[in-house]
Order: sequence, then structure tokens, then C-alpha cells
Amino acid sequence: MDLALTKDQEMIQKSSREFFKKECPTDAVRDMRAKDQGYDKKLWKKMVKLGYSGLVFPEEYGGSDGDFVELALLMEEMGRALVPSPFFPTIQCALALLQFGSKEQKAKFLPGIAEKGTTWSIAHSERSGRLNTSDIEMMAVAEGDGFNLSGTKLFVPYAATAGRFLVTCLTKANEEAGNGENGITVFIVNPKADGVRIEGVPTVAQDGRCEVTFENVHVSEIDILGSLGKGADIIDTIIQQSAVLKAAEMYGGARAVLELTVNYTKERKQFDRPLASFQAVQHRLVNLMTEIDGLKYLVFKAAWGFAKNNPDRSINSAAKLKANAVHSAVCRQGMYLHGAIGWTEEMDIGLYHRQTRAMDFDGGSSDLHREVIACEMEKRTPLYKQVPA
Amino acid sequence: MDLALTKDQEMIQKSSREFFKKECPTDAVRDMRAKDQGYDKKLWKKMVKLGYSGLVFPEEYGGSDGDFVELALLMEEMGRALVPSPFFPTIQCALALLQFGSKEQKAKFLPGIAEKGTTWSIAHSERSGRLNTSDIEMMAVAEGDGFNLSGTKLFVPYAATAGRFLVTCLTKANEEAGNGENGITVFIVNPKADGVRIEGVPTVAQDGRCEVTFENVHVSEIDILGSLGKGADIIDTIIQQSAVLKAAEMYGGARAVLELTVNYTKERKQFDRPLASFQAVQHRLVNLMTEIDGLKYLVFKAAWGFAKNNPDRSINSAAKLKANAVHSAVCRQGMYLHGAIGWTEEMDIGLYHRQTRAMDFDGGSSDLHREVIACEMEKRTPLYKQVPA
Amino acid sequence: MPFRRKPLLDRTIAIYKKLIIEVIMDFGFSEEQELFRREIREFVRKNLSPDRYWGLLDEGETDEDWAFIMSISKKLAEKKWLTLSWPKEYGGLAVSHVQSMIFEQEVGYWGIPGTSMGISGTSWVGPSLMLFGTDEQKETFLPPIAAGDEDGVWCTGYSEPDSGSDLASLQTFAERVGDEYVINGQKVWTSCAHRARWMWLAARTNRDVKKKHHGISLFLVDMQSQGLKVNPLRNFVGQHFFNEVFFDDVKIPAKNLVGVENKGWSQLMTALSFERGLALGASGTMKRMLEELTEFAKESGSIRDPLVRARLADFFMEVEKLSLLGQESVWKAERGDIVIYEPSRDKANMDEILDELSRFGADMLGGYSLVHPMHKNSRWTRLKGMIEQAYYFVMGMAVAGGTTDTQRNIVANFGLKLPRS
Amino acid sequence: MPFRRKPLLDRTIAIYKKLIIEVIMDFGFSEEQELFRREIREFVRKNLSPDRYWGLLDEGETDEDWAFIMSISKKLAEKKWLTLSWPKEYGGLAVSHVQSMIFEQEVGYWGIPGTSMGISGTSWVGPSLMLFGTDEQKETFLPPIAAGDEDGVWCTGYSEPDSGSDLASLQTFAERVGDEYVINGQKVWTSCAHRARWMWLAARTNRDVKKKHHGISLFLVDMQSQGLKVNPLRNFVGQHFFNEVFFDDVKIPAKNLVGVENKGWSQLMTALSFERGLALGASGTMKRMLEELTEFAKESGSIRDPLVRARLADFFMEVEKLSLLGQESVWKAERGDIVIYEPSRDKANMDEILDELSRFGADMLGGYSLVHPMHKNSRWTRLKGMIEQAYYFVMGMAVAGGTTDTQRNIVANFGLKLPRS
Repeated sequence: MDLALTKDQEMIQKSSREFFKKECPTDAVRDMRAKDQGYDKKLWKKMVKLGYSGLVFPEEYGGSDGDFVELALLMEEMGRALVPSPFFPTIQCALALLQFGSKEQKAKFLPGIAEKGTTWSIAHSERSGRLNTSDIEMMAVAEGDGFNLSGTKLFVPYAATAGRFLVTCLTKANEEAGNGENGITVFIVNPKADGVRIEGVPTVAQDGRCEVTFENVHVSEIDILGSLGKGADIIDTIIQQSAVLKAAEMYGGARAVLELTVNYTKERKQFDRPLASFQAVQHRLVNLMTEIDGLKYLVFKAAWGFAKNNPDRSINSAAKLKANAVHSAVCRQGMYLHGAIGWTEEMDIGLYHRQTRAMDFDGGSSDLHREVIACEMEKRTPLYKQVPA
Repeated sequence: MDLALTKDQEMIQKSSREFFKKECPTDAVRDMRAKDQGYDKKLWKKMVKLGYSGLVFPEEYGGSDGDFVELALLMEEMGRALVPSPFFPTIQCALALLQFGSKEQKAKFLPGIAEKGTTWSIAHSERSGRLNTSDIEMMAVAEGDGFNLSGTKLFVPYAATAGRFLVTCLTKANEEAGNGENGITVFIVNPKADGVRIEGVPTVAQDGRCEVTFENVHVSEIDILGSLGKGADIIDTIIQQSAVLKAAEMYGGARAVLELTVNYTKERKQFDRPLASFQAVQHRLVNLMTEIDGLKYLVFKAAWGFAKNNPDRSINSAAKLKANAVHSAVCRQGMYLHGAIGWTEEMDIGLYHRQTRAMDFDGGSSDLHREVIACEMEKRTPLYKQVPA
Repeated sequence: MPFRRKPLLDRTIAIYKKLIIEVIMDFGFSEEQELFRREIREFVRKNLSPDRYWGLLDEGETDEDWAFIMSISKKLAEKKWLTLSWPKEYGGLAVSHVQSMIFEQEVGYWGIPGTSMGISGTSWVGPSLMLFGTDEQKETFLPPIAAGDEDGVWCTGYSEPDSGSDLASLQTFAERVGDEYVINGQKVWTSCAHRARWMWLAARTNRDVKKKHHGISLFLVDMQSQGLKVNPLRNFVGQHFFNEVFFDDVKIPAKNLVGVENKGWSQLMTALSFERGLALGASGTMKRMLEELTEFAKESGSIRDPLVRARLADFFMEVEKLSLLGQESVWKAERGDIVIYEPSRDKANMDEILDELSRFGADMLGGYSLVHPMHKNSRWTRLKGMIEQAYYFVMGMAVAGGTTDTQRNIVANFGLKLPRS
Repeated sequence: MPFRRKPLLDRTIAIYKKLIIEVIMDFGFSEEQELFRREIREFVRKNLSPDRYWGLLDEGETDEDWAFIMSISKKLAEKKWLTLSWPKEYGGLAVSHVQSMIFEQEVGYWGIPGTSMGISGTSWVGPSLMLFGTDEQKETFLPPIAAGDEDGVWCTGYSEPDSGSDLASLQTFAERVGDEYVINGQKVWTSCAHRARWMWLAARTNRDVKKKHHGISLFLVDMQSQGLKVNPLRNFVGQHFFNEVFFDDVKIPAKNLVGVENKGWSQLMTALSFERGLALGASGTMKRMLEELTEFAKESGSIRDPLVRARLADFFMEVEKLSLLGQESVWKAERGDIVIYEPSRDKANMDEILDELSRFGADMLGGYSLVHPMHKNSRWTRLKGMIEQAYYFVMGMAVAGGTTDTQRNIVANFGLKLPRS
């Protein structure tokens, strides 16, 4: 057990923190969010140039062989600096390509992400507004050399500028098998294909969410990710990985909000004493700090599991579950402790609070992750009943 | 709307408070709880003499025609004074007799309760340790002029001294109908009948709980309460009524614990200032007071519903749900604010805390009542969708 | 002291029975009161579209919104509902506290806009003037409020950049010069200043006082005065409720002083105490949110989820509790008791329940909770945006009426008689 | 500062790959450490019955219980596990902090009794004597502790009737008379005083001090001294952990003073700081409770209830979090950092989680939670009574190690550097 960062990890943490501090101050964040696509392409290009988008790819695909902990550290810094970018959905898809893609698919797509900064997005949730695979209704019907896709995907992040989508569909062959879970297939779809229509959804986080409608969009068989009808496992993996990455981002944001709030309450006087000297204020801050400290270790223990190729589902889900609770709590309580001034658009804390709901949604809701943990607990033989090996 | 008590209600409140203050000080409570049967028969006789046991019976059965609010006020005082007595299970059964009993049954049993203080108990919960009717497994098999009952009931309060039990069973005729809920019948059983075995359960509340085993206990048809196979409705009514009464008792207890704790923190000094001057202590107490104030009105609004013959299931269940939360919270936080001294057997607060689990159990758990409320909410057409009459 | 009533019953059985049935602790309403409730609902059906919910700090973003709100004020004025509790001589209906309560509950539930004439016209400017104002002030200022006129729209100038919850530390100064007061300083978080015709202003008139509570006076300020500037303070999601108001040698006639110079603090406290109904309106609002969420759950099928059921039940209990606590204050006021700590108790509780309810609601909406609360007409908006509105504005509300912590301090001192911390 | 590593990789690819695989932020344990864990579990299987859980303040009610606990101490001593972290010269194993942590986690999970030699022998009496004791004191007092002898059982005399969390206000007085100290006063909440052979006593030796923290000294007191009386303080459910201890002219040799007279406060603070492992043991205990509850849910069928599933998941997260926070302190200590506020942070958090977990557990047990925690063998007892034990004793534990509020104050001042309240 050694909770210190390696030299490489420290370097990533330090250099990315400095980079975002310089390139992505909060005023720039406000400007970027106000843009139609929700981010600044110049900043994105710089991030690509620094190798962020290919961080965890093998060298052969233009990456730098980084590990999952490094990726989590990078997400933490993005969360801290509120970086508006399509990094998260792109990496979600890229990790799935790495694990489930064919050799050809990897060779075709990964270098584009690592070197050219092609962005990807995942078109998964539908009208239920949830990420549960059992809610998928969109159909893909076999035709010719592939399938025709029809349906509507909701809250697809940064879809308007994406170079490719991963799209989840029910495939008929499997639907006939009667099991919805296993009847899902993941397709790689070009947003420029005929029949794709993209419309922006006005979100409070201004994070480029779109409704994407597919009308008889033809996709060739070679653009299936993994195998036909085995998409549920891919989605499950994507959710597990992205839960941890999103939780890392939320940890960075939560820590930043705590710092903003601690500093504000130290400076601000009320009834002739600093706000931070009131016991009620102190205990709120202490409770928040405790949870944020705890979140940190849940996140990095989960990331370490992926880095060691031995991910722990319960820990991954616990990290997101805790992040969902903590990030929202520190934003809301931080707003509260700032008083009325925290409510104004000039103060940075509101920039974080605007993201709380999106952060909760991406990577999976609390209900979803509670159920993952409960399944694991149910399966496990308790230690006290285990017979020694 | 007038939340004041009537003269009669005030009189009951005042007289019973004085009575219990005099006859049931906390030292006496300790002694009574230490007895095998868990209460003092002399005190019980005095309560009967004052008309408590027949308070809400019609005059013809030896009662004084009191209303449900008065009954709730009496329960509040019993809660405040920690009165150990079989009052609650007796009244649970008596109310059921009043509502569902035949003329003969009422004439036979009610005067005994009102005038002689015969105590009753309800033998309902079984090995699931819950009050849900769906958990009933005990069988009653038709034989001769009645039924043979076999099974085990758990956590039956003050069973060892009860003159009669109400016993819930599955009756074969209805079980065949396939619906467990409606296959239940309530029997009036004499504990002295052949085949009844009573064994004390050592509870932390020392409240005379027993395991009651029935082995082929024969019960005549005339001792069925209500009609064959319609017992689920009776149990439902008993739970609704007793939820409110138990909540009233818990309200009295919670208020007493709050007072004990407020007084203690005002007197006790720490770091040269009264404990009650610390903001963290104050806010704990304020939050508790708020909930206890709220509990009061939930309880009495529910009781008012019964008194007006128009009970509101959601309010009844909300009263118990809130009581379960508040009573336990004020006991636990009260213990905490008392510091180590609250932990000693000399202090009264522990007497209340010992009851928290029993209070939660009697009258229905939080889960049970949440489901009652949810069903009501589901059924109701929301106001904004109602078409004006 | 036995209370068996048999002897009593023997003697006066008829009277007694009547007593039992009619005068028990009573949570019900009279026929007249129920009729009034139906009349309000009728008004709502006639005048408000079911597609928009105007509650939860929705004071209207656009000029069209504002015009609509004022049109409702006008209609409310016609029914004298703007001034329901005012004495008849000032154009009110002088109804009981219970009837006012019914109105506030319905306003919360249906989100009826335009009931307060700015942020303060009907609620404390009017009642304060009746107590402390000169006859001329009453004649000038009360009628436009009661009539729902644009000229009866008020904002309140209490908060300042450095005063926070510590109201008495305000620094805006009003200097008596001849028969005028010259005002300099700055107010902040002034809701509705961009709509109001008048400001109810607290300013310092004496700096040489031992206790900062002394030396404060109240004024009636024309928002069109020279030297007065209103600056919008958009909130973090881009909505405009709050303003900064700057006073640069603003001159007002001396007769616009309310009551006695330097005695403003106690008048101001009295004005604050008029704001008793917060929990009543809020419990109405939350009842609505809960019903809408239940309907959403039924439509989406999540009503079958035991977790959703359990939480809905918990919130039902909390909202009912809050509503009953609000009623307690009304009942106390009705019978002439002074209500001291109860509104603070209920305010703190209300903030907490609303915070949790809005978060639960957002969780239930899932992806739909991402939608911007200002886009009420987007086809991805659910429940008229009320959940997002609540989710993002709870903290603003918690702070607006004095922070929850401050409320709890008040309850500690006055409700539980604990020593000051 | 780009961190693309291609140039680096080109040069030193082999070394670099090794780095990645072996030295990332590491939550794992070495083979030796895992072996140690297995050895502890082997010990448990051999020496403890699966039908009783000795954790959660269960120090044994009867003399038979106590004899059993001492027998376990003896066996632990044979393995040198009582003094795992002590230097080898004092009979210890001088293991790393991580290995101590493993031991504490397992002690919590399995509820291994007899690990602390009374309440304080191994945890702070021993380590404090090593720092501040004379050679003679070390030779006399350390071996019986390390050996698990009855003579090595200690209690600690800190709390007094009027001192509460404010330890420095203690009044028990020790007066130097010739080569003795004469002690008068009273201690309270003294765990294990009725079993201990020795007391680690904090007493006042100087009353004329400006700050009450000065003028305190530490002593080693024979519990069989004349004038010393131990009075049981049963708790509210009838269990006997605590005692009052009265000192009536109790004479002890002057050589039983620890360190320097009147400098006891800093020694005492050092002793308190040894108590770092609370959260580690507690998270082990809670992990056990959670596993037992999950099994109960599987057996009773309530595992199919989504409400139960959700709460189990929440507690899994909380316990895992607490465990990781405890590990943070261990890791900091291991690399030589000073741990200041972290134990307070984790103690406050632990109290809260245990409180909620025990209430949830009691709810799950339903009627079975009514059973008295002292009746561990009743056939209605579930989960060896551990839920009821926790439910009724959490508050005692919260108070025992300094109240949760005080812990939060410490975190506020030292963790967040907030000004004193």
C-alpha cells in the first residue's frame, strides 16, 4: 500500500493543472459555454496536441501508453478547471474501441482521436432519460450488408461536432431471442450519414447536449462494435469506466468548490466576526471536507483497479455514488454559505453548480450504481463464512 | 380550524398528567419494568378505576363515550411518564371489538375491560418479525363447531397476564381461494385454553413480550371477530388506529426527552460555558424541536380524523412514520448531548431510549406506513387535474 | 382526579354530546372557508394557463411576462384579494387569519403571480404604513397598492454589500437638508427594483450611536428620482430577479420619512414580522410539486419502484408537517397570541425540505433535469420546469429570507430559551 | 508542458514499462502482508467460536467471560501480537504501520477480544512509558503487558464528574509528601477499572497556574492501593463497562510519577494521539455487520426489496470510504508525515455511519431488534446481538473518545485552518 503518486502521475497532475489554469480561466469558461457547440475548438486542439486525447492508447495508435490513474488525474484537473470539452464522451468511446474494437476499427479510428482530435459521442439514453440498457427502444433492422437504424437518442453530449457516434440499438435477431438485455448491439455511426438529424437541447450546463434522430440510417456490418447482440456488456463496461472518470472529474470540481467556500467564509464577516468562525458553518465545512477526502480515495482505488487490469465493480460504482452525493452537496451548501453573492453570475461557484445535474447523469445515476453494488454484495460469500483455502 | 383543546380534553390531559406524575415516577418505572410481567397491577387497577380502559366505549359497555382525541391525549401522557402497562394492546383489541365485534361479543367482553380491567393482547406477528399481514403463516383448520389453531406468534406484548388474545390465522377455506390477504381470520382466544404455551422474550424495553405457541388450540366459531376470511381488513384498521395512538405516546416521550435534554444542556458547562450556548448543540436541539412540534400536529390531525369518523389513511401513517423517525432521533441525540452521564442507569433518558425499538415496532414500521401513503398517493387524482364539481 | 363522566352525562347528556361533536381540536374548515377556496380555484381556471407555473421565484423574465403578471394583479385587486387582510377602510376585506392562510396556500399550490405588488407592496409596505404612516402617506400610497396599479409596485431596500444577515450594520446614509433627505449609498439583492415604482428604504440617519440598531430610519423613495440607478444582478443561470441600487445624492421630500427619525429599527422588525406566511405558501408549492412528481411517476412507470414510493411517502409526510406547523402560527395569531420563533422554525425547515424535494425530483427526472429552467417551452422540459427552478433557486430562497442558520439561532434563543451562542 | 512520452519511451522503454506496472498509486498489499492476514484468520478459527462476536464494547459481563478474554490475551502475547508495533527490545515485533493496520482491521471484523490489555495497556500506557518512563518503570511495567498477564491490565483515569470533553479542567489532586504522592479526588467513566491491576492516572499537582493545562501530572497507580474504591456505573441497559473511582488519601510511591511533574498535559496529549486506529477497527466491525445483514437479508428474502438493496449499497460505500480514510492516516504515518486532524475527521464520521447502520440494521431485524443485547444466547437473538449492541452503544462510543462535535471543531481548526469559534 502506497498512496503516493508516481513521478509520471505527478507530472501529469502538475502540467495539466498549470495548462488549464493558463488556458481555461473561469472567464474563458463562461465564453466557451456560451458558444453553440459548448466548447472552444482551439483549446481542444491544444489539449490534443499535448496528448490528452490519446493518453491511454498504445503507442501504435498514436497514444502514450498512460494508465487509468493518469486518466483519472487528468479528469480531476478538468473538473477543477471546469474545462468545457468533448473529452469525456470521446474517451468513453475510445476506451470501448480499445477493448471491444476489431484490429481494423482500432487502426482506423484511434489515431484520428489521438492525433487529429476527432471527437466522439455516445448516443445511448432515450426517452426514459436514463442510462439503463433495459430502457433502449431504438431498433436496428437487418438490411443488405448491414442494418437500418431508426429511433431517437436524447441528451447526447457534444453531438453537433462529433466525428462519430456509438449508438445502442435493439437488433432484431436478438429481440426474437426474447431477452432485451442481450439483444443490444453497439454501432459506429457517422453523424453525416443520411437520416441523422441533430438538434441542440438547451441545458443549464450549456454542455452541447443534443437530441439525435435516426431515420433509416444505414450502417454496414463492419461498423458493429464487438459482436451482434452483445452490446449490453459493452455498455456495462463503458458505464463502469466512465463512472470512475466522471467521479474523478467531480472530485476535482468538489475540491475546488470547497476551497472557494472555505476562502470566502474566512474573509466574509458577519456580526463582526468571520463567517468561518461560526460553529454551524465550521461543521458544515468539516462534513463536506470529510466526504470529499473520502471520494478521492474511492475514485483512485477504483482507477487503480482498472490500471491493474483488475477492476472492482463495487468500488467503481461506490465512487460514482459518492461523487453524485458529494458534488451536489458541496455545490448547494457552498452556494448557501456564500450567501446571496454566490448566486450572482460573477461568482465562480455557480459555474460548478450549473453542472451538478449533468455530472450526476453522465456515468450513471445513483440508483443505477446502488443496484450494481447490491448485486455484488448479494453474490459474494461473506468472509466469515468462507472456508480457508 | 381551531387547534385549542376542548375543556374535556384539557381536563383529561391535566388530570392524567398529574396522576402519572404522582403514581408513576421514574423510580417506580424502573421497579415495574423489573417485574416479570413488566408492569404493576396495582397501578393498572387505579388506571381502570379512573376510567382509562373504557374511555372511548359507549356508556352501555361501561365506558364514558370519550373521543379518539382524548384517547390520544391519554397516550401522550403515558408516553411522557413512561407508564409500563398493558393499556396499548388492550385498547388495540378493544377498538377492534367495538368496530367489528358482534353485539354478543361486545356485551361479553367490553365491560370486563372497562370495569374489571381485563387485559387483552394481539398475537399477530410471526417469525418474519413484521406486522405485514402477508407474513402470516399460522393456520386455523376447521373442526367441529370451530377451528383448530396451530402456530407460533412472536413479540406478543404483555401476553403472560392477558385475559384474551386476538389471534390472526390463515383459514383454510380462504387459502384455497388463493389470495393470502383475504384468507385471514381473527380469533378471540383464551390464553388458558389447552395447547397455548407462553414464554417470555427478554427485551431491552422489559415490556412483557412473549412468544405464544398454539398447538391445536380449539376455538369456537362464535369467537371469530368479524367474519371468516375477512381478517385482513380488521388488522388494517387495528394498525391504522394503533399507529396514531402509538405515535401519540411517542410524541409524549419525545417531548419529555427534549425537555430533559434542553434542561441538561443549559445547566452543564463545558469549556467554561453552558453546553447549550454552542451553536452545534443549539441547532441539533432546534431541529429536534421542529420535528417534535410537527409530530404533534400530525398525531392530532390524525386523531381528529378518527374522532370525526373520517380517518385519513395518509395522515395516520404519516403520524407513525414521523414518530418512528423523531422518537428514535431525540433519544439518540439526547443521549449524545447528555454525554457519558446519559448512559448511566440513574438518568431518565435511558428509560426512554430503551423503548425506541418497541415503539417503532408497535403500530407498524416505517416501511409499512410508507407503503400505505404511497398507495394513497397513487390512487388520488391530483388537485390540478381535478375537474371542478 | 378521575374524569369518568357518567354523573356529568346523566345530567347534561344532550349538551355534552353536542360539545363532543362540535368543539374537538379542529383541523377542518367552515363552509364559508371552503367556498372561498373554491372561488380561488375558479379564478385560477379562468385566468391562468395550466401550461405555466408562476411560483418558485418566477417573476417573469420578459416585459410580456411582467405585463401578464400586472394584469393578474389587477384582477386580484378587483376581488380585493390583494388586500384580503387589510382593514376595510383601506380597501381590504379584513378577513380572518385563517382565510388569509387559505389564500396563501392556494397561491403556493397554483403559483398565482402578482399577489404581492412587487416584492413588498401588500405584504409589509401597506401594513407598516397603516401602523406608522402619516394620514397623507396612507392616502397617497395605499390606494395604488390595493388597486393593483403599476404605481403600487414596491421593492424593499434593506440588504447592502457588507451587511448580509446582519441587517443593522447598514451604511446607506440619509442626511436631512432643509425639507429634504439626501441619500447616498448602495443597496444590493433588491428584488423587483427594475419593476418597482417605489422603494421601501432603510437608511442610516445617525452615525454616532452606541448600538448600531439605533440611528436607522425608514423612507419611501420614488424609483424615478434623480441620482438613483438600478443595475441588474443576473443570477448564475442568467435570470434577473436581483438588482443593485445606487444612491448618488438622491433627494426625497422629508415627508417621505416613515414614523420617527432614528426609530426605524423597531418599525423594520415589525415589518419583517408580517412575513409570516412563507411556510404556508411554500407548503402549497411543495404539495403541487409532489403531486406533479407522482403523476410523472405514474406516467413513466417509476411509481412501481419501491424506492420512488418510499421517498414520495416521506415527502408527503414532510410537506404535511410543514403545512400544519404553518397553520399553528395562523391559529395562534387568530386567537391573539404573539408568534415569535415559529416563522423562523418553519422557514429553516422549509428550506431543507425544498432542497431535498428538488434534488429528489431532479433524480426522478433523470436526463430531463439537465434542461435549463429558463426554457420553459422546450419540448424536453418536464413539469413546467418547476423542479429545476426549485433545484437551482432553493439556496437563493434560503438566503433571501435570512439564512437558515440565522433562523435556527432565533429559534434557539426564543423558542428554546437557550443562551446566546 | 506537454507530457507525451514518446521520446522517453524510445530511449528507456523497458525500465519505463516496469515503472508503470509496479509503482502506480497502490492500494494493494504485499505477499507478506497477505500472509499475515491469513495467519490472523487462522488464529480466529482456532480460538474463537463463530457463535459470539466480542467486538462493539463487549468486554464480557461475567467472570467467565473475563477469564476467556485473558486467555486470548495470553495467546496473542505468545504470537507477540499484543505488542505488534512495539520495538523488539520491549517484546514487540516492530512491524510497519501497514501491518498494524491489517491487525486492527481484522480485530474489528472478527471481534477479537483481549487485544488492548484493559482499555489502555498496549495502546498508550506502553508506548507512553517508552517515551517518558524511567528505566525502572519500563522494566517493571512493560513485560506484564507484553506477556498478556493479569498484572498488565490497565485502566485510564482521565474523566472526572465535571470535566466532560474539557479534560484539562480535572481536579483530582496529587500532593507530594516525602517520597510519596497522596491522591484525593474522583474519576468517572473509567472503563475496565473493575478488572485492571493498574491505573494510568492524570491528576493535578499544582493549582496555582494561569492556564489550567499546566499543573497536571501523570501517575501509575496500583488499583489495590488503600483508600482507592471502585464503584460500578451500570449503563442504561444494565451493562457494566464504566466505573467511578474514588481516591481517599491514596498513597503511591513518588517513583510512580511519569516524566516531569506538572508537564503531564503534553504527555497526555501524546498518549491520546496514539489512538489513531479507531476508524480502522470500526470499519472492520462495520464491514462485518454489513456482511451479516446481507446474509440476513438473503435468508429472510428481504434482499429482493429494492429499498434494502439501496441502503446496503449506501452502507457499503460509506464503510469502504471510512476504511480508505483510515488507510490514509496509516500511509501518512508510514512515510513519516504527522497526522493531526485526520483521526478526528474519521472518528466523527465513524460515529455517524455506525449510528445510521445500527438503526438501519435494527429496522431490518424488525421485531427481533427488541431483544435485549445482553441476552446473546436467547433463541430470538439475531446476528449474535451485534446490531442491538451497536444501536444502544453508539452514543456511548461517540462520547467516550471525545464528542463528535469536539472532533469536528478540531478538524475545523487544524484541517481547514478556520478561526476558533
